[in-house]
Amino acid sequence: MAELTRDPIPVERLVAAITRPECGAIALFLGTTRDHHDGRRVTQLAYEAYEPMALAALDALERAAVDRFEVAACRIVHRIGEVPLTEASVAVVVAAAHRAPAFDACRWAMDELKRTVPIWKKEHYAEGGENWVEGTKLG
Amino acid sequence: MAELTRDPIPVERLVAAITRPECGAIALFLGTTRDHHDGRRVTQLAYEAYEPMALAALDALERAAVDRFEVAACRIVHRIGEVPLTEASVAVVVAAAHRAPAFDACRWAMDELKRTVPIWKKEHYAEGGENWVEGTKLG
Amino acid sequence: MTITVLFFAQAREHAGAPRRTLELPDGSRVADALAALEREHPRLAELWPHLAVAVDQRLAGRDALLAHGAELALLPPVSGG
Amino acid sequence: MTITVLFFAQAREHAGAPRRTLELPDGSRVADALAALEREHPRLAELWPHLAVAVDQRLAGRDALLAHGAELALLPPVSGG
Repeated sequence: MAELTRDPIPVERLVAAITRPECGAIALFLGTTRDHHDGRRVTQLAYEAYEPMALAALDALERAAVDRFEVAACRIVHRIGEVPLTEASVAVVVAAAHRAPAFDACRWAMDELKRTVPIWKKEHYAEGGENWVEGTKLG
Repeated sequence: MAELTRDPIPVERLVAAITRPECGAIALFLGTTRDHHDGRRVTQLAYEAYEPMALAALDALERAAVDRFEVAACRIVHRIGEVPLTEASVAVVVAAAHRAPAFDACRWAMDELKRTVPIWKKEHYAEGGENWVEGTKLG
Repeated sequence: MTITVLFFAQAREHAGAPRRTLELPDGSRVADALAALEREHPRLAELWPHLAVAVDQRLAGRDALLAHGAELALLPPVSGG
Repeated sequence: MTITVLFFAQAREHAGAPRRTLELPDGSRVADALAALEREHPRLAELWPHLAVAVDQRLAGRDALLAHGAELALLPPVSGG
């Protein structure tokens, strides 16, 4: 089951929860708030979600990763609200017997997440002002 | 700087140490002890290293990852000694501005590690017995 | 009939609120709802070309029929991750 | 001259120890050291086809010259990760 949270994403707990004896490989991706974008200095990101639909889409992604790749499990956590610099807005973690499908599934789930889940990101700039990040039309 | 350790690998600390404001992506791979291999039940792995040469090789891999890919940093920790089921024997973590090179570098470093670093892995089996895992000739 | 409209991101800012109710004639479709919203919030129109909509949490086309009590969500291009 | 030999993995098991010293004539090469080791530990010979060796922590060929005090490491195929 995927998760939306307003708190920092607990990486150690996520990794512990997906670890299982039949798996030899865990791939984890974290998207973190970066201090620049398109030449502008970013001070923080703020995320907004259509929560029930986003959760259903993330759950569907977790299941699709297991269906498409030779992996045992996929878990996704997305943070909403304000995410300060260096903190993670999203974590995708995959457990598999072998590392190639673990990497493939983790990467695929992140790519899909960015274009299929109703979540929006706003940048706040050091020089003032804010902007919704250009996104991808759903559907 | 890479690390060899006889203790459990501290994932949260590794991720925290590589996180930096100019990066938006962190890719982490963990290799964990799996309960089966080639149809045999495995109870534990034991790793042995030519420690100074292994450390130098891992340091070189960290630098090569940064030279070859658009990534800011790569850190590798390998555990030696006994590694029980589900615990990590190796961690490779990469920080980058963007996720594609983070994944590429992490995967490349793991592939290289397996064939260029003087570390050896022995499997212990549930039915008794033990075996050095078939490896790759150096050089 | 009455539906609930949810606004997200730029749509929320243009509408000035995250949600509202909207009265529509029976048999209205998504396009009718958007037209009604545009009359009250003209700036929403700039979003239409790239807007997706969901009805009761499923993506729907502009010609989808709306039922009394439906939840219509206005979804600008997404940028999670 | 005297060198130190380090044995790893299967080489360690076949030699019965992780390290030893070895006396060799001056001007000996890696191949001479391996031949001397094989005389004392015949099972090591099965490793030669896939063995790499390092001299003073650098990979070296069978014809590399050894110096007094050198550290020769016998490295079976590696399997880290």
